[in-house]
Amino acid sequence: MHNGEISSYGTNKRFVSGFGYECTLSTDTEVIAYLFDLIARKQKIDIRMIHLILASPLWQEIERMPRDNKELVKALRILYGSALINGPFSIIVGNTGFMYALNDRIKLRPLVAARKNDYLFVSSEEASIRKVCPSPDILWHPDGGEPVIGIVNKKVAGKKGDGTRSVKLDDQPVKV
Amino acid sequence: MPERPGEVKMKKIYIQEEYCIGCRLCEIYCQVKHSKSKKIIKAYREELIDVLPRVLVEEIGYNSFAIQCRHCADAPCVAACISGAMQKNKNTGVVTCDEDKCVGCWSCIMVCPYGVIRRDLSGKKIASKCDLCVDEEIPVCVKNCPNEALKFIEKDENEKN
Amino acid sequence: MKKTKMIRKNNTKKNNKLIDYVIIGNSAAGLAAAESIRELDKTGKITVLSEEEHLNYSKPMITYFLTGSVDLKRISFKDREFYRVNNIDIRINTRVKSVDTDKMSLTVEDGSRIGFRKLLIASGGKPIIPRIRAAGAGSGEAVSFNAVDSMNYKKIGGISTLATLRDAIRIKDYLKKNSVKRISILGGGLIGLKAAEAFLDMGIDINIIELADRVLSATFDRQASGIIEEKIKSRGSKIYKNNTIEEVYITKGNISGYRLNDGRKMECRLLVIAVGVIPNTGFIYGGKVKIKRGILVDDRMQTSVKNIYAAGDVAEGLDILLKENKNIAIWPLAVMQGAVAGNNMAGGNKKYSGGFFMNSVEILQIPSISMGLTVIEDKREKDMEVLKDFNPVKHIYKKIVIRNSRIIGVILVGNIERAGIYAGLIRNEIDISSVRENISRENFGIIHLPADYKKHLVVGEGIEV
Amino acid sequence: MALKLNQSEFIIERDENKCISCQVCVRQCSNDVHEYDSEGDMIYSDSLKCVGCHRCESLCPTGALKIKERKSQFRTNYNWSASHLRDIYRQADSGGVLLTGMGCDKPYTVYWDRILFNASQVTNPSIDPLREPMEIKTFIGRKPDRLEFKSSRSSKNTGVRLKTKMSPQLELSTPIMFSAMSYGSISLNACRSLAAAASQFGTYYNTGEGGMHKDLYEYAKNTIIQVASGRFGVDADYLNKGSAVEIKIGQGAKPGIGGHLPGEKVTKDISNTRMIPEGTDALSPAPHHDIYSIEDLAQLINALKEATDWSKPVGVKVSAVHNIAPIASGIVRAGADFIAIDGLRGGTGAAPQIIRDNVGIPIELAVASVDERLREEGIRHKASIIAGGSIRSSSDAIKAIALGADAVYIATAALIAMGCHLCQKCYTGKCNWGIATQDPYLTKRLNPEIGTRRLLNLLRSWSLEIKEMLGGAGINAIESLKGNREHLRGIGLNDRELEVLGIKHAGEAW
Repeated sequence: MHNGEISSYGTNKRFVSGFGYECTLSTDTEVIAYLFDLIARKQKIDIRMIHLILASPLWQEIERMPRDNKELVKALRILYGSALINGPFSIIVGNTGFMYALNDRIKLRPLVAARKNDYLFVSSEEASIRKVCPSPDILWHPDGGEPVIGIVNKKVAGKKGDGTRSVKLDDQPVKV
Repeated sequence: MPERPGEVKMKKIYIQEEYCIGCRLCEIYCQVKHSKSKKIIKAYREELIDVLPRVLVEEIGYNSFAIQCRHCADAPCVAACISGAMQKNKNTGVVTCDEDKCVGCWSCIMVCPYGVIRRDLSGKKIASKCDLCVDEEIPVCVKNCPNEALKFIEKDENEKN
Repeated sequence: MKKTKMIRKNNTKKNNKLIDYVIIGNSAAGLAAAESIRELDKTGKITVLSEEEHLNYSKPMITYFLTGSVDLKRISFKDREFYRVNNIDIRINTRVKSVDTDKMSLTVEDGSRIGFRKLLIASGGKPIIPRIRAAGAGSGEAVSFNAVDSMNYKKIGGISTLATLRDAIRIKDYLKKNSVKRISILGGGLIGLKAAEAFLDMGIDINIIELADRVLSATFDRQASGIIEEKIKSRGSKIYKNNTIEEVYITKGNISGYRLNDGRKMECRLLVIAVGVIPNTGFIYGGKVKIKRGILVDDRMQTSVKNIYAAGDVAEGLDILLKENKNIAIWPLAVMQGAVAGNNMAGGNKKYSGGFFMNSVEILQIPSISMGLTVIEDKREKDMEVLKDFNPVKHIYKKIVIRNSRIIGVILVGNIERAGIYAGLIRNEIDISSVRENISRENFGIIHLPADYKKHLVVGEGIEV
Repeated sequence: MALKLNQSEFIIERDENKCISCQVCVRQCSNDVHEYDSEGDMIYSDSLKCVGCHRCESLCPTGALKIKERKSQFRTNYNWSASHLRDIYRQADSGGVLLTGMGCDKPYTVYWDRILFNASQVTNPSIDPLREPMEIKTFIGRKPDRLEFKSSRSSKNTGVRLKTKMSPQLELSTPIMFSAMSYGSISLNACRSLAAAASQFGTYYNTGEGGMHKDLYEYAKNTIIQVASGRFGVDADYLNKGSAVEIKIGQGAKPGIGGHLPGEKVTKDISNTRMIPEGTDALSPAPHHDIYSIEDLAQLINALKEATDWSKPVGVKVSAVHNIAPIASGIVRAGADFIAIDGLRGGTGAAPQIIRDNVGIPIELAVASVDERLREEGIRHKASIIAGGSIRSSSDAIKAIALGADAVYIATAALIAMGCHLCQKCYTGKCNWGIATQDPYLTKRLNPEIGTRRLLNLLRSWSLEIKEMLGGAGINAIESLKGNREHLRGIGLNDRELEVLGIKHAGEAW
């Protein structure tokens, strides 16, 4: 699910097609899925670091990072520059194992997240979250380029048995 | 030598010889500046350009430079002037020749070690030298040097550069 | 009046009879000293004494006054404002009779005495008046004296020197009253030629009577003098060389003619005596102040007596070419010496770096400049060398005298462009062996100079000079 | 002597009531076109010697001079153009190979002028570079296939550190570099201007085949040193001085042939820098006599990496020829960290006119096909592509990057910034602007302080323009422009050209 137009679509498309992905659907959202799949699955980059590629911090922030982080983010940006998604977007990517939400790095689109017990809510508007969960434990507006990651905790899910998946929320993104 | 560090802090004209291309535009613009009409074509046409440039270009082969009065701190020309025409202004430090006082005895030409004072025989025989274009933002020779060989800066003369 | 009130105000503590700085002489050296004293000592009392009645005037400009190109106002090189701004007490018509170096005081002709803490003698030079036999003009007319000398020459109409402004004024009046077609000048040296320059400009012919074999013999060689003599003769004026005046004829108190030592008799209504100048030291007695031709001074312009200084045409400072003290009576050195004297009198330690002879004179539109030791034909040492460039048609002559590859003398006639470059080379004793062949070129310039000295002149680095 | 059939190519118009006979033009023309006649106080001009460099026109204080192409017409003939006739006249005169300078000036399609760039309207907002950060920092060098990480307990971050050792990269503050112009074909003042501008702006300049002059050691950090077939000035010290090594296989203006610096131009200074005897012709052979196949190139690349202790990128410069795509692929596989492709219109100090004007392909097509081929082979990310010959403006640069280049090389543009007027007579060594000459009377005319300032201004204005265009298209990082052909549209191009360029025709939406 994606809200916005990707200005870097041409570059992203070429990047993923270099790794065998075929962009056939006539929507730019398609490339985000492939990017995610390429980086997370094929390139085995930890999901908590993907935002450093898709919405890489600005150089002026990178310059101010401590040495190790700078080296890391710089290398990511050198190698995966073509994977940077430029242009306004707020995306939610999910599968059975996780839900991942991300805003473009200069926050040209809204994104709100909230949590109640082990439920994680993500939306463009706060109102729609309130509709579903009137009083969440915590509600926040992630910064540009700051992901919201919910990883389904296999053990907990088994006990409930009611098909609901509880979310282990301690998997924070790599803060740099 | 006359170039003792002057009491007066002033901007002077300095040259980087290696960039003087011997085009002599400095001479031309100096003549125009000191002509009556101050318009280049009119000055050259009507004043038969016997207006002397106050800057002098010397050239041999590819070595060339423009040289003009250094407005020395201890100016020998001021000492040698018998009529009081040659004076160094206490505040601006500029050495100028008062055309009404100068009698054309050429003592200043006799003592100036740079040889940058010339005999102006067009009117009433007076010494002609650089007046640092005091009424201009920057001297016209500096302004019109196409290669920025001439600079108009304040430099601490006794610091060894 | 305003000036004197200001002086009494600021030195009441000190013995106000004693003047801090007294300067004898109101010309180049004297006023240069006054100015440099004031630069260091803002409050000290400065008194300048002048035996003449004019505010101040520049001696070399006398001939320009004669021709009228300069009037009485314009002849002074420092205006009244100069004295006021520098708070200088100028006393004209104050001729010094004697200086007592023990009591550090001097007496003026009117008998008054002035005590001083520091004295500068800048009394300049006096014209030399040779003794010439005098006689009536043939008709046996009695003449009250048998010879013309320095004491009585002023009493004879038509005889004058051209050393002071008063001389020039008298000559100008004399010429107005008597129509004089030809003026005789005794002495073809610097002053004689300057006088000649003036009279020729005024359209009056001249006779120059010169003891040596050429005019400007002190500084010009035969070729250089030849150009000037040619030009003078071409204007109908005459030059009598190897000659002098044997006898002067006086008629009714005025000069009417003279006889040369080769016997020729000349008719003459005006004779200008210009044989030379000697330092004006007559008023210094007691022998404490060492005097050779001029007053001997060290490189601070101090005489042999402490707190007594001398500068200008009266002094004898270092001649950097002869490496000894020599009386060089020229304006630029007077100003430099005065400035050094004043600086030291006021507690500074400026040094006088020495000087050498130089002169610029223009005769009938031929400018000429001579510097240093130019006449060496007779005492030619082995390591001396002369470069010449002579173009009689264009009246251009250039002579450079070199001693162990340093320039010590220059004569420029006709083309004096950039002459000062040679002055710089002489003063800084620059070795020119590397650029010998360029030195005497017609369009000689800085670009022809030895690399280091050229760099110094053009961009200020190179050598420290 | 037999009549020379060539007429003058230029007319010098001197406005009589403006000319003040000040002789500035006489002194400034190294081709002795102007001559002062003292009797008449007049200046006469021999237009046959005029090369149209406009030096006199620029320095004339009263603007009295105007240089115009003479264009006296032969009978119209669509087959025999005027230049064909003139070339034959010159060849019949000299019997030699006609030499020329600068880049091909034939009217082949200039694809830059047939490509339009995109801008965002409504669906995605454009970004204002004055208010938002706009990042054009570019990296040139080899990239690994993937990155590995390792956990790290140091407190400042949450447990992740880079494990892979990145190969050395060139970090450019703007995707623009000065391409190879040797000390020898251009003056030391010109080299110094390029070097100083590159280091002050944070980009790189290229020594070309001329070696590195000791006065320019201070700029070594911003220098790409070239190793050409002549190996001029190449030793261990030289290799280790620069920040990157570029093996010169070819040059856009003269693909397939070597370089020739006439002996007279090899002054003492140049012979020291190039380590060749003074006065000898500097002939760089083609090909490198140790590279007869792609494997040899791999060996040379490896040898150079060894010699520089793997501390700097080693790349290859080739001219754009028909099989540039497979050639590029081979070069990447041979281990090159970057490929510099020099197009048909790349400049030169001296080259046979016939080769300059007829051999090689335009850079636009070369970059497009190389980027496409490397992407198809999945190795595009391994090395950087630098497009050169000729980038004339910041829009050319934007289009080159959108077609797939990482950065652009500019040289002719840099010369023009320093005063060049494209008179194409560099080989004569009489460059009146003091650039392509070693004559001290002329080299003084380029004051490096002014040269540096003008080049800095050029880089600054192009960079600002690039940021404006990026922002207009809603992009705030140059990485999102690289190979982004979606932002290009062809105009007046046929389908095959569009296909080679990989861009749609103007009017087609995505």
